[in-house]
Amino acid sequence: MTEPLLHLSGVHTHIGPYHILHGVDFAVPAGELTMLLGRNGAGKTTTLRTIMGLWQASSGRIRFDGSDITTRSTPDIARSGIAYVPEAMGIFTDLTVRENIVLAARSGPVDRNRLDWILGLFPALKRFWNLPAGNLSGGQKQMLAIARAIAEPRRLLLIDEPTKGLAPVMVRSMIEAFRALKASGETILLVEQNFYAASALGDHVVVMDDGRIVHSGAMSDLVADKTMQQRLLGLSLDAHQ
Amino acid sequence: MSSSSALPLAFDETRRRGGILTSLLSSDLPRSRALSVILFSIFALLAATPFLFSGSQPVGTAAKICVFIVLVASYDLLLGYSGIVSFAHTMFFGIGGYGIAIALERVSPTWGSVAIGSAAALGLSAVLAIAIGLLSLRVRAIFFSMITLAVATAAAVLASQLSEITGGEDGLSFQLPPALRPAFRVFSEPVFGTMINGRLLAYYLVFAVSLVVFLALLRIVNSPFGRVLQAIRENEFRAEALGYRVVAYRTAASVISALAATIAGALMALWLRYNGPDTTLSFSIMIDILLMVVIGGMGTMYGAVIGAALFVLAQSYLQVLMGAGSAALAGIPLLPNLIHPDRWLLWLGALFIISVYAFPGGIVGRLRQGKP
Amino acid sequence: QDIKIALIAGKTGPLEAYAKQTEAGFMMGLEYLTKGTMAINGRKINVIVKDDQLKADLAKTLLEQAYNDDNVDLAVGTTSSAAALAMLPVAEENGKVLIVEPAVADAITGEKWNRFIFRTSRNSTQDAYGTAAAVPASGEVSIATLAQDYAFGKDGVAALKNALAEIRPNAKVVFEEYAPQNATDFTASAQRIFDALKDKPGKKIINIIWAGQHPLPKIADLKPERFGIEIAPGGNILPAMQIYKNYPGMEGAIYYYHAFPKNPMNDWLVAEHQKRFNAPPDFFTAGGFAAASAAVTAIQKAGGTDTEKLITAMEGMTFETPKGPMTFRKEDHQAMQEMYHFKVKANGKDANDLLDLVATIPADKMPIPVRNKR
Amino acid sequence: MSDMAAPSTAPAELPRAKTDWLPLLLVPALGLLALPFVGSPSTWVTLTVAGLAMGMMIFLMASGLTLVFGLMDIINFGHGVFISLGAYATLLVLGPLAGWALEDSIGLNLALLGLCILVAMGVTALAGAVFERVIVRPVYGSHLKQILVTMGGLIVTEQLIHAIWGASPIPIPLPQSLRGAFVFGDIVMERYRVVAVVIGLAVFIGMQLLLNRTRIGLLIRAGVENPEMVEALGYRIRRLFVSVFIAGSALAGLGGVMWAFYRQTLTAGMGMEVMVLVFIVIIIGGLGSVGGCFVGSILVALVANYVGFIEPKLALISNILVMALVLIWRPQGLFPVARR
Amino acid sequence: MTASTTTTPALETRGLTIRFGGHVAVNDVSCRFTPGTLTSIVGPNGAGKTTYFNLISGQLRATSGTVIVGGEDITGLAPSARTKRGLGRAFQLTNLFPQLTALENVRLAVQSRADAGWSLLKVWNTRRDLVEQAEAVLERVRLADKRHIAPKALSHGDQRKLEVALLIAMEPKVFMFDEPTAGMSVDEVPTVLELINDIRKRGDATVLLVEHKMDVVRSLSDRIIVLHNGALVADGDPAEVIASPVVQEAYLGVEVARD
Ligand SMILES: Nc1ncnc2c1ncn2[C@@H]1O[C@H](COP(=O)(O)OP(=O)(O)OP(=O)(O)O)[C@@H](O)[C@H]1O
Ligand SMILES: Nc1ncnc2c1ncn2[C@@H]1O[C@H](COP(=O)(O)OP(=O)(O)OP(=O)(O)O)[C@@H](O)[C@H]1O
Ligand SMILES: [Mg+2]
Ligand SMILES: [Mg+2]
Repeated sequence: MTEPLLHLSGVHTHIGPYHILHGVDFAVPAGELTMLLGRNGAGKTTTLRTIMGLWQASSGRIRFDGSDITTRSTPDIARSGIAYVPEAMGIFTDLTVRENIVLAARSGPVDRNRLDWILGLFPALKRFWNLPAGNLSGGQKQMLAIARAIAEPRRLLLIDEPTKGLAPVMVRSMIEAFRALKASGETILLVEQNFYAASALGDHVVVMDDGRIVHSGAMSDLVADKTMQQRLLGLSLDAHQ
Repeated sequence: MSSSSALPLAFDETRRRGGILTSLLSSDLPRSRALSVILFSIFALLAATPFLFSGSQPVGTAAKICVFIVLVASYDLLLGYSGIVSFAHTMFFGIGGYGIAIALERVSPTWGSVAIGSAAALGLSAVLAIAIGLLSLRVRAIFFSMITLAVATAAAVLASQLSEITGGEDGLSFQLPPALRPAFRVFSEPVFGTMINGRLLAYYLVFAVSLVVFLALLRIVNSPFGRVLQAIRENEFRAEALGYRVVAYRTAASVISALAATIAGALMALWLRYNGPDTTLSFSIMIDILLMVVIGGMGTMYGAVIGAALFVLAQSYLQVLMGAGSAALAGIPLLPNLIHPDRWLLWLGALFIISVYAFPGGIVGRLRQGKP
Repeated sequence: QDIKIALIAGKTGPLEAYAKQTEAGFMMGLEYLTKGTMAINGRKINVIVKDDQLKADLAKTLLEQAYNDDNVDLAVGTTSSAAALAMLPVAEENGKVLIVEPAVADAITGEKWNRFIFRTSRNSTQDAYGTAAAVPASGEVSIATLAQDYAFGKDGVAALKNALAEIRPNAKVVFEEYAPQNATDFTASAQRIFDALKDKPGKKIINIIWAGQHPLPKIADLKPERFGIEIAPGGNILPAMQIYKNYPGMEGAIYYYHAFPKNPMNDWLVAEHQKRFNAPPDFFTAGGFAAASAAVTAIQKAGGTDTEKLITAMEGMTFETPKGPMTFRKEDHQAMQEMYHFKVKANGKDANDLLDLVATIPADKMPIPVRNKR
Repeated sequence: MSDMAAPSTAPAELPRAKTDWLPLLLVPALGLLALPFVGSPSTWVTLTVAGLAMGMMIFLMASGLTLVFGLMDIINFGHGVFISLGAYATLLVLGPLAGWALEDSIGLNLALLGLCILVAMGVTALAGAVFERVIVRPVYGSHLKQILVTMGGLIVTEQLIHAIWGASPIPIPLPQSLRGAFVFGDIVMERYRVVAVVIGLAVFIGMQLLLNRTRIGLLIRAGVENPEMVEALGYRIRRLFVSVFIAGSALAGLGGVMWAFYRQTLTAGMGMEVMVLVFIVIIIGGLGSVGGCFVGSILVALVANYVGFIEPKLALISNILVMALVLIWRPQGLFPVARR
Repeated sequence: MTASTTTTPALETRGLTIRFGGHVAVNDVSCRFTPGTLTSIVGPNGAGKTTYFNLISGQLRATSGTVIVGGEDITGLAPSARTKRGLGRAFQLTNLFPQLTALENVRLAVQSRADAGWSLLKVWNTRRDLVEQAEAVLERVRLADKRHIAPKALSHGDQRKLEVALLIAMEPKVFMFDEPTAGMSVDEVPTVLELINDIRKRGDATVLLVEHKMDVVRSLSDRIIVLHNGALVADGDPAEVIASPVVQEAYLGVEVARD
């Protein structure tokens, strides 16, 4: 078996005096889409931030692509091929849509075809190309955050709740986008509350609760098992769309 | 909360109404044993300075501490509680000083003039604070700061230009009402080895007024009004949406703060029997105030007490201390030069830097840390 | 018992250099006058130096301390006029002598004066008379003044006008230009002055009355000679006067310049200062020296440090200083003294060789009015 | 931004923001307005040229702060002391090469000036690096602490200047061929001011190119708003901030040299004296805008000259007046870049 | 009383329009909202829903048109004044006092409603009633155990709940919810929906709800209006509106009737 692209083992994270993550272990296999699910406050965002080095793991290991990134600095982690869409989107409100994307393309001008593809997914961005991003609507900001993460090909995408605030039609195109990205060989770790989107996309699923991993396995198993959904997520898939 | 929080906020609904001390302190107790001890010592020392120490320097220093406690606390109301960075605070301090100085020098050295001078100064301060507030509290914070800086500069220029009234660069020396003059004796014999004279009365006047104003400010920041100010500082947009008229609240805060600063200025002038641009209007005093607020702990009120006491002491005795140190180290190369009294500014500058590092949440924040 | 003297000066802050000179001059003065013993009539002199940081309130507090806590017999100070003015009432309250040096404000020996105050430094009016005396005594002279726009500048111009009326009736101030206190660009001021002066008959002079960064080169670079206009800069400390070097021939009046007075005291001061500090003594060195001389002479004459005896001794007392004898005038205790009319040298042999003496202006040629309400 | 073409299908509806010419027109408009009040055309030309040049000098001193305060949002009160430090650094050159200043050779004189500038920029860059590391770094993001800490740094550095070079003012010679003025009829133009114009323009153009042709300007603005996100995009924002701070300090040093030769006297407080003016210029220009700072400097200097000539009483507050008027017209300054 | 409340709408907008340069974000929207009803506002991203709210609650000034609350024209008023007249608003992008505790966040809302902000000489904790009301609200959104935590240390979902709590604490006449459940986990959503349902059932309050979860919209709404490119394009009974082509195509992205 080949080594997973990303591997967390026994990761603990403290924020100030609070102990948030209590030994998180899971793997993200290369080329596939892994969903990270869990209730509010379970520690999903903290996990992603710890991977990005925005919070330091107090113990445990994080391996990416064969090397240990636990103690690396955030820019180095990003340069090793990880893109991140934070929960709060991290839009630069002062900068225009274009400037936001320019910054995301670290290695020079964005490939013309890729840009057209992205703007095809999110036409609103094209429309407001020279508008300060702070003036975008909530959903448009979310689109921009995603667009930024995929402006250049990356090895791994960490995405925190991309569908919140998106109209159903946009959720659909987002799902299409992730499918396309996966097809082009990118690996995705996705945090999602929208179980419909999650079940439509995920190959693997990891469920967190209270800073620990409480389940991990194939998505299809979870989709099939209603009682497990009830136990892990507090609601069954049917009740929601 | 997390240790990074630089602004320890005192929300603790378990605090009930309690004894007289609690109500005097507006139920905003020090909440740390060390802090309580320090505050009480400062209070006790200030209350007894004339009887504890001989000579004019300790009393002078104590009076200056009292005045600066009021001045710094009033600035903390603006900065720490309302998040307004104003550089015009010394202007109000100056107005208070000039109110007293002009009334006593140009009218007559009587209590009537003290009353007229203070009333006129308070009135002028209130009007100016409202004008500045309404005109400019709507603009962005940084611009507000720059506008106040400009206004303060203009005030200093005005004080210098109107030399007929203000004494210009030279300032005004004046006489106090007879009861406050050194020659005035309450008893012919010393009490506890200290002569009860007009100077002493003047000190206790400064002390008492400072105490009252400080307690009033403490009450205000712990009132529902004070809570709104903190909310506005945190998120002005949200406060407005909750139904609080941000500009009105901010203007009110500026006015209260300006009035307190004016009182401080009046006290300063009364104590010094002198007022001039360097004493109350200069930008370096503004910087001192900032430092005292930050060292003491922003948004805590008690920080003002500690910051003012510490800084005024340092300012008064740093040179003396350095003189002693440099004499003691005579013979060693270089070192005595560095702590030569004439280099005291160097160490003051270093003190600025070090204290901001050592007490990121102010001394009060540091003391309260272990004890939630 | 020691004789205790407090020396208060603005030792830190923008005028640090001035205060250093005063202190050095004062100490050298004591040394010279006591022949190195630092004692008078067997009583040791103990000098307590205090730094008022140019702050009036601090100066006041320090003087209170000096009189009360340190029990000094008399005090000398201070650098800033504002601070000196604030000190005056303290001397009166404590009933002790204060020798003012080097503050220049007229009010010190004018309306704010009290009988405990003596001043060795020159006052603004003396400066003005000096300047006036440096103006040619005959022929028509048109003067434009350039001064800072605050009390010091305005008083300076007013004093100059009085002095001219008094001793140089042939000269008229035809234009007064006031620039902001911290102005750096003088193009506009210069243009206004040129416009005002250029069509005037006779000799045309720009008189600069300025504290701090001197506008002289800025005006000179705009070539006033195009219109036959001359510049008369005031006297200043040596480092400030070094820029004069580029404009030889300018004339003006000065309070002290090391090469001018010819007397043993000054010879010793110049030689000794050169030896110790590798530079000639300056403006305030001479002032400090003079203050020391006043104190020593007074104590000797009064036979002790009793305040009333000191005052009696000092009123009308003449004492030697590096710039010749000075006399404390009875009425207002101002030391009457010489001034010097100078011309900027063309080729000085070193950085501090700047001025040629045109004439010594004796004290009695300057009828300084008495302004105190005695 | 040459970095990226617009998407192939032109973005609909919303056109590109137009270049804003209005503030630029302000300068000639002001000049024309002043002409009738000044009266004599030759005086007017003298005042205008002198004002433009003074504006350049102010710009040189302010340009570094535009980066540090305007773009990076660090209130550096210590900027003034870098100006002083740059000025004093000329002594390092003028000491050994004093002769070059007295020589009446344009080449040698300019070489001396150039050398002074190089050395001063080096010294202040170094000082800036130390300042950033020791003083400013721990207080990124907190304006108040920045004010205090940089004030402390200012006092310490000023004292060190006193300790090293002494407290007395130090006269320095303006190189021979830069002295005096060109005279055309009744119009005079100081030579040194011409040099200032040339250097000011060069720095202005250089900065414009650097900030607009690279993504540095964008990165700084983004980094101030959300440093975490910029790092998550893979940029070492810390390193960039340090470099910008150093560049800002070096520019202050350059401004200091120019200012020193203008004043011909060095005092430790000389930088602090112009700080209020510099802050005003940056506010007028709009935070973070090099162009705004440039126009603002010229405006302030011109107004000072015209007002100083027409009604000197008002000269005292002319800067504040200009600032007030500009802010009433454009509350964000002339060309705001950062919208804080 | 009841008769008059049914005839005067709680909130009405007439020809409400705002332009940003060439872009019309809200285009001539006229609409009345009667007390006791819950109206959902749906539309694609960027349709102008949030902007519409901003115009009503005063964060933005309309280019033209009027806003009328309880018969009074409030178009010129500041946000705080509108709040005092009974408009309450929860924000789409969480907007709280990040360093004050959750309880203090809510207490400030309660205090505003009680008009107690201008008392300068009382100590805040002498108003026990305000604190107790605030605690009750926290209880209702299931945040009582986190009352001493400041929003900046709360997870995203909890912040959303606090945002809702603030609105409830203000007890306005008109409630405006802007995607209250976005980012909330599946098991938390029902709590919030229940809260909204309670408000609606009370009968005197008017609720405006922006929500992208169609099941929520369907189950709660008395009426749906649709915004598209800033204009009001459909208005009516939930089932009908959802079935309309414009919603199906532009919003849900379902392709209708190809042939
Ligand atoms: N800055 C912080 N300081 C202290 N505690 C924090 C901080 N940020 C988050 N926490 C706490 O850490 C826990 C996990 O938070 P996290 O944001 O990772 O949850 P989450 O799974 O992403 O939840 P959600 O679905 O609501 O976004 C929560 O209990 C939260 O209160
Ligand atoms: N200040 C502004 N300048 C220019 N355009 C703006 C401005 N503010 C908003 N817009 C535009 O107006 C439109 C309406 O935005 P709004 O936030 O109301 O959308 P929304 O319906 O709430 O969308 P979402 O569901 O994504 O939250 C958007 O296209 C937005 O880009
Ligand atoms: Mg999260
Ligand atoms: Mg919206």
